[in-house]
Amino acid sequence: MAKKEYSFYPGCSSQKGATSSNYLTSTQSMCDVLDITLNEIPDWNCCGASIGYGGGGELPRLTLSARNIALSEQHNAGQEIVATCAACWLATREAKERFEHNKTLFDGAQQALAEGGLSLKNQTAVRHMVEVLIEDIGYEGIKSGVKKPLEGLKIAGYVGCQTNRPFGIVGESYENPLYLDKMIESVGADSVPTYEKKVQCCGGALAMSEPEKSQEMIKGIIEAAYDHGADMIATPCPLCQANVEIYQNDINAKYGTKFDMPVVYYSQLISIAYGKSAKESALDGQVVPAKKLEELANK
Amino acid sequence: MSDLNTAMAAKYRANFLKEVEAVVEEGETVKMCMQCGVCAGSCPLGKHWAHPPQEIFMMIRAGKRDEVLKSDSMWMCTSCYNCIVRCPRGVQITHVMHGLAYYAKRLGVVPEGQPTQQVSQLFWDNLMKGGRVNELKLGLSIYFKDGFGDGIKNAMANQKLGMNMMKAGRMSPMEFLSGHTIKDNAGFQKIIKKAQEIEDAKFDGAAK
Amino acid sequence: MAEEKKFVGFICTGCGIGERLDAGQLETTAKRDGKMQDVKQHEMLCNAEGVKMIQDEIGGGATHIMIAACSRRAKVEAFNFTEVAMTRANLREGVIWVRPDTDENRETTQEMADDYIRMACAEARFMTKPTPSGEQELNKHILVVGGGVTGMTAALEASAAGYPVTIVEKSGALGGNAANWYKSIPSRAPYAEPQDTGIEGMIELVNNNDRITVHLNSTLASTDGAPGRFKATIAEESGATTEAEFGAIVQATGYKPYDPSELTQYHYKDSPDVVTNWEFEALAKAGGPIKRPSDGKEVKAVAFVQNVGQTSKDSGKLPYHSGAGDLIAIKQAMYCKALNGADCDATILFNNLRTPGAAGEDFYRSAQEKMITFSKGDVSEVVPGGELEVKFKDLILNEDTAMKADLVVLDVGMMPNSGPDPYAQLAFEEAEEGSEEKETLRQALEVAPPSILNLKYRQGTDLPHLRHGFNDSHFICFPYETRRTGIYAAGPVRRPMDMRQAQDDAAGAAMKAIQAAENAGKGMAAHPRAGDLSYPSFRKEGCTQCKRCTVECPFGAINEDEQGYPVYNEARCRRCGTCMGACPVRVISFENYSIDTVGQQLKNVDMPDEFSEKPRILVLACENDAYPALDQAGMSGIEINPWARVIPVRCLGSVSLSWITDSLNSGYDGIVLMGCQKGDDYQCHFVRGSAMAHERMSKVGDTLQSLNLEPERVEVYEVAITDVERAPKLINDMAETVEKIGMSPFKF
Amino acid sequence: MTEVVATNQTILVVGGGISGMTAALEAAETGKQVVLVEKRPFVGGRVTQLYKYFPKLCFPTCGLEINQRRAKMNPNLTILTMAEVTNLEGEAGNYTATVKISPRYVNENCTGCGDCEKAVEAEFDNEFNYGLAGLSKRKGAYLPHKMAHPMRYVIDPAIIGTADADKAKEACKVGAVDLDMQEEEIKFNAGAVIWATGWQPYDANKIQPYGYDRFANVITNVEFERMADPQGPTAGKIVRPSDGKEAKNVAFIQCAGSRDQNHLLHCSRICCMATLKQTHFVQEAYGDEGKSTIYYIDIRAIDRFEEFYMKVKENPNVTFTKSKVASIVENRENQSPILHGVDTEGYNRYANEHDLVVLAVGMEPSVDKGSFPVDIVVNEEGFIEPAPENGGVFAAGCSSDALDVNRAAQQATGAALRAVQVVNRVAGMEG
Repeated sequence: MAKKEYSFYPGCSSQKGATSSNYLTSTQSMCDVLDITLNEIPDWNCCGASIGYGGGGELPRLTLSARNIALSEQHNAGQEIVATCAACWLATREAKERFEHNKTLFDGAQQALAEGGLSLKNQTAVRHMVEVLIEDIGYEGIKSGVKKPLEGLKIAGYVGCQTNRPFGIVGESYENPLYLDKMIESVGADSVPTYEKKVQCCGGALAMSEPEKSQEMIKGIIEAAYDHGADMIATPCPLCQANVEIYQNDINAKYGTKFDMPVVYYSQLISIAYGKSAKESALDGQVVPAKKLEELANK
Repeated sequence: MSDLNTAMAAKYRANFLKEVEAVVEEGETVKMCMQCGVCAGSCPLGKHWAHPPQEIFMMIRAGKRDEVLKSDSMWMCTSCYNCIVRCPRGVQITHVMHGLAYYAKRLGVVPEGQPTQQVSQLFWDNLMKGGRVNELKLGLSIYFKDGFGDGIKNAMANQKLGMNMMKAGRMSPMEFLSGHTIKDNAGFQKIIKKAQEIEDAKFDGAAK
Repeated sequence: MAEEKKFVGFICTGCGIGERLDAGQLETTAKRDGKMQDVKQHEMLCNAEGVKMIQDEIGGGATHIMIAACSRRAKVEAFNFTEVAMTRANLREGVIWVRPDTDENRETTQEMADDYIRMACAEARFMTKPTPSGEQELNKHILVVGGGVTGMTAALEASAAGYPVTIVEKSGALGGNAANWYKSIPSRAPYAEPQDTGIEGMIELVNNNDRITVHLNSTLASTDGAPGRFKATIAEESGATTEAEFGAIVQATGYKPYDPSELTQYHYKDSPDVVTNWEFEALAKAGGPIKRPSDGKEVKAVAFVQNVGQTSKDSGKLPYHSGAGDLIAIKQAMYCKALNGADCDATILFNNLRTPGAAGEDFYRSAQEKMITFSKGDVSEVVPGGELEVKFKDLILNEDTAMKADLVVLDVGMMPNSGPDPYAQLAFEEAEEGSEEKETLRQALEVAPPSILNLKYRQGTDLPHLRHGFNDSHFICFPYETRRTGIYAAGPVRRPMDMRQAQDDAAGAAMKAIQAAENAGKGMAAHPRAGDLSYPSFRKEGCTQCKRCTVECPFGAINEDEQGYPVYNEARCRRCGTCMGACPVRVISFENYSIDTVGQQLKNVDMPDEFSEKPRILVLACENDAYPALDQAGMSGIEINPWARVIPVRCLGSVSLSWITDSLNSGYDGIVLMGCQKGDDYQCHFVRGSAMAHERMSKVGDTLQSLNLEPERVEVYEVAITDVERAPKLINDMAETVEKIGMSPFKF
Repeated sequence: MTEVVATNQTILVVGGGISGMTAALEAAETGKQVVLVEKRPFVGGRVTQLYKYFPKLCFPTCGLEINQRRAKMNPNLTILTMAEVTNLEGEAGNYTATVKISPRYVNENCTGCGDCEKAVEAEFDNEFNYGLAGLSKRKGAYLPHKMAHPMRYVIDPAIIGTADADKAKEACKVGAVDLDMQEEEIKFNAGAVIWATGWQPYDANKIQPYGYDRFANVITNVEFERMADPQGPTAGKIVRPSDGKEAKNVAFIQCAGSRDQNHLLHCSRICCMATLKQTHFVQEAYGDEGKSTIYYIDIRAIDRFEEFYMKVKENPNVTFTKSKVASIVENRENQSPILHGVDTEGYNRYANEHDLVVLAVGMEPSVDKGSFPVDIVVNEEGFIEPAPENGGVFAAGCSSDALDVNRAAQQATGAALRAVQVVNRVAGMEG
């Protein structure tokens, strides 16, 4: 497989010791096998995520992304920006497109960047890691590296919102995307293509400000996975992963449920299937341990 | 900020739609709404909105400025983008909701203690310190947003969660001390300051 | 002395006919009973060889041919011999496909087939090949009544096809309503802005067109004749008259706006600042900015109140909608923005916003782009004053509210400029002298509009109304299926419509007018029996001047002379045969469809005696719906009782009572009549044929009583073309009835 | 080889649906030579697949019978079925059309007797029934429907080369089955062209929130029309495709694909009326137990149709909800669709379970912008504009706009005149 290089935007939550540090670890482990080099954008900053709007307003928020794109264009010239986090991807791509269509905003951002000695060309594609896997590697490509097929595992693919909307993956529908199911099948596991909560919102950033409302939705997401007999949930989004995984105790306490549903990243599935260890695949980063996956990794 | 509110209200008088078009993010798409209601039906938190997006758009047309801006409805937006992709008229609903929320904040008319508004502001302030979010500090600041007493209560209630996260290596006490920041924080601050100035000028200009 | 007749029969043995039936016997029957001079068999009559065989016989002098093969609806192209009189015996769909292929049924199936041979032969013997009457020559001149957009378009379109046109316009100028408009709804992409009406250009084109003659200030004092020879007297206001002949007529007399004065909640009469949408055009056309009538103040806020006096069952309101009202409001709201500045508020208070199609939806979006406000609201009152207040219920916000406006525009509907309904005139004439009904009708006629066409027709002066005064066709598939042949309504007199639709409609009506003129010149019938050369004639010596035929003709084809004898106008006739069915003394007939062509068929059916246990059931089936349904039943292998004998008729309206009494007298055990749906949503292309058959058959009771026969022996049904299972069942039900009540005692 | 006699005074009509038939017949009955080219094996188009028309609730086959009789009797009209115009060259008054005719494998000897159908074994989904095709099969030798014109069987190309094809040939006593028939290409002249290629139902799979591709009990309005037809796949029974149980509580979703920038930008005009009509089917089937709920944005009944709308509104078994349904989920217990949305009149959220959902899918013009044989002005929505630049090509019916049958026939009659104008000019020049 030809070597591929991308300008990598890991985002705040993927940093060491942050809530999705396991995403970063497993991504690196996965890319290692796929011969993908991720060149981190030097000195990248936060994208503002989906909650920053209330503090920053339009231009300051978009300027955050403008700075990242400018830095990428300066240091990783010619490389497409790839993000693993849905919000990072969304914010950056949205900023790029807004600048394309709105000259006032573009000029404003440019003016602001100049203060920090930066300049925006805005000519860099902004992609999600999932797009890289599907479009640049392909399902067959993913499959070809599998050493330990995840046989016997039934995994509900939970796509969530922002990996899926408003941009989504080319050729997939907003309501019933199938790419995650196909990826799950590519690594030898069983998918749940009829999983009806696959694009249900988990509450996103409102998990912090409106926990009751958010947890009610999370409950539905987990319940449906149980209904379909899933062993675990897999997702491409750090916020989805965290929200669906870490509040299970709270939900159990409130609703009397007995949830113990592991929630993992697709990158962890691929990493394990590629023969990487549980640690390399950051399974130690699970709050709800993914025991079946660990067993498989240790085989 | 209430000066701005008075000024804007005076300038646009009854025509709230024009005001929205002028100052709210993606506000120019509001006029295209045809009241089909698909946004309201698509919202995962829809039942918690006193006025769902479709109704807000009608209220904007009907000039119900105060009712809209002082409502906590748009703060219910989870940014799931369901409404945007389903809207048959290209109304940028998610962004308009963010825009209205931000505008209400700017005007200083957000209902007191609106939790999402608070979190939103804390998040922004947090990231503004060092260019990246410090999750631990953010989390703590959210626990303590309603005062010290509530903060302790929240922290205790979430102790187990925090412990779990630390055990999993996904929350680090180190963050409290050092934490992730960007190197060129000075340059970053200058950039955002400038962007903020331009943003402010937009509102000032619109109010004139 | 007519030319010598030669009768030749052809029997096809293909498609299983040969296997299921004894073709030799059929041949014998055709010769012996059917009196065919020659009969030929062929194993596939519809193929090139079979057709050639028939052609050779025709070449050899055959004048009347009987083809016994498949249904008359099948292989029409192959068996298309216009130079002879032709009948078809339906042995395939009508016999072998509806009977089980078993030994015990062989005899009755053969009997059925033999009967159909006898029937077709009898029909042929009493038929002559239709020839054009030569009543009228080709007259390509088209008369267009009305010089508005529709009339001018019809004239221009017809003239572009090479046809001379005369426009008769009542007012002193061409242009109609639209001449008073500022602009019109866009008719071309991107459907974003009001466009020039183009009226002036059209007027110029009309005036400069050598083929178009215009009579202004003129009306039709009288219109006589028929397609191909309409004679019109054009009367000018001055008193001068012109006589001219025309091939066909387009009536494009347009509409008038509804008057909202009686709807007091809008205070239309109380405030000069409450105007109708049509009046608003004049305010805009006066040149911007738009000023309000009361004080000349430039308007800054305009409310458009939609659907005023429309879609309501309340008396005094219109039960329909004008369709274009919301597009007009959008157009006019755009005037406000364009003439009075973007700051001029324009609010459209609608209920269901009717902006259909690509053009409509584009125009709606364009209005939104221009910040025109749309509120789904139900207006309860317009309060007049220096600043008007429009009170309404906001249906989205679910609250009673109000808005201020400088000017309120009421969307009022279109009412057709049609003439009086001819059937109201006829009903008045028919009503009993001194009756309450007569008085009501008299009062209605008094307030009826003046005649437009002044047709010298026995059946009234104008085009019949469909609903609410509109001169529309009743048929969805056939929008120009007029009830006055050669006269086509176009534009808003036909149905409420906007300008683009009216122009399309004008072209369609012009097409039909041209076609009517061309075919009248050839003596051919118009739709739905297009191309039919037969026409009705009557024996004067037998006529009792009862006027049934002239009254009942659905197409106004028959006038009366001074003595009350019918005067046929063939080119107006649609060849339905309703007059034939109406005639109590059986003097009316067509060359190829007459009392005899059917009467002899039913007489030539072999009638087994009372004790044979072989009843006979006569089925008279409408050829457009019931007969195809029976054909399809055959294709589906649905069984039909072996005692049934089916005769297709042009329309149940053409069924003569004599056929029924003759049948009963000659021993038929049951009679089933199948016609189209009647009533408001009638499906009969000859308007009341089915309804009349029901009425006439209600009188059969007397005959039955006098014969001492049970009333259930005669049934009349409405049958649709989709009744593939029901139609056979109705026949089979009659067979059961007969079994129950026993055989007719009138067998000889 | 198919022979077509045509000159510059001939009118070519492309598409044999109600609009093309109307235009062709009106021109032919005015004495013009007309060649009609139809892609399917029969004429009549989509109206042959409709059960009833609004607002009269009469049967489309009734008018079809008349039009077919007109066609059979008129010597001026030549009909080519299974034929497509692949190229058109020239200008008004002088076009050369290239037409590709696909093999039917049945020649004009066919008597419609059906022996071939009986002999053949292979079965296929019956495309005549749209997405309900699987509920009713047709044979490899088939008559598309009982009133098909021409009344000639068709042999499915899929059985060519199989034993079934030979069986069909053997069964035919009149030598109508010709397995060696080849695709042919013919060229002929025409003075004017009427483009009447009609419309297709918008692909409901693309309206993802409604799950047409995922839920058995979500069907389209054209499918519902087939379902109501006694000749259709369920013999006229209104049932749920998932389990064949009675569908008494039916939801109709308006603007399914129409008035939507993600799908069709335009209003398809007919769908409101079609739904109002279809509520009658529910009522006819189940009386007062039959409930219809119409989810709409605006009801566009328009002009005289308003009366029809008013009448339906008075029916207590029909509910109108002003709402674009947000999404459908399936009740996993019973496969019933559950509709989620908000009634915008006063804002009431609902989650309504129905037995069956009918998507009132819109009309997509079947005008292929990309491969149109001559220069033509097509608007954003894909309809042919009434533009002088189109020369001697005139759109009829739904090629020109989303139209109901009545307006399509009306518009097609006008289009016929415009074509007549061109050929009359040619005639004037030549004679």
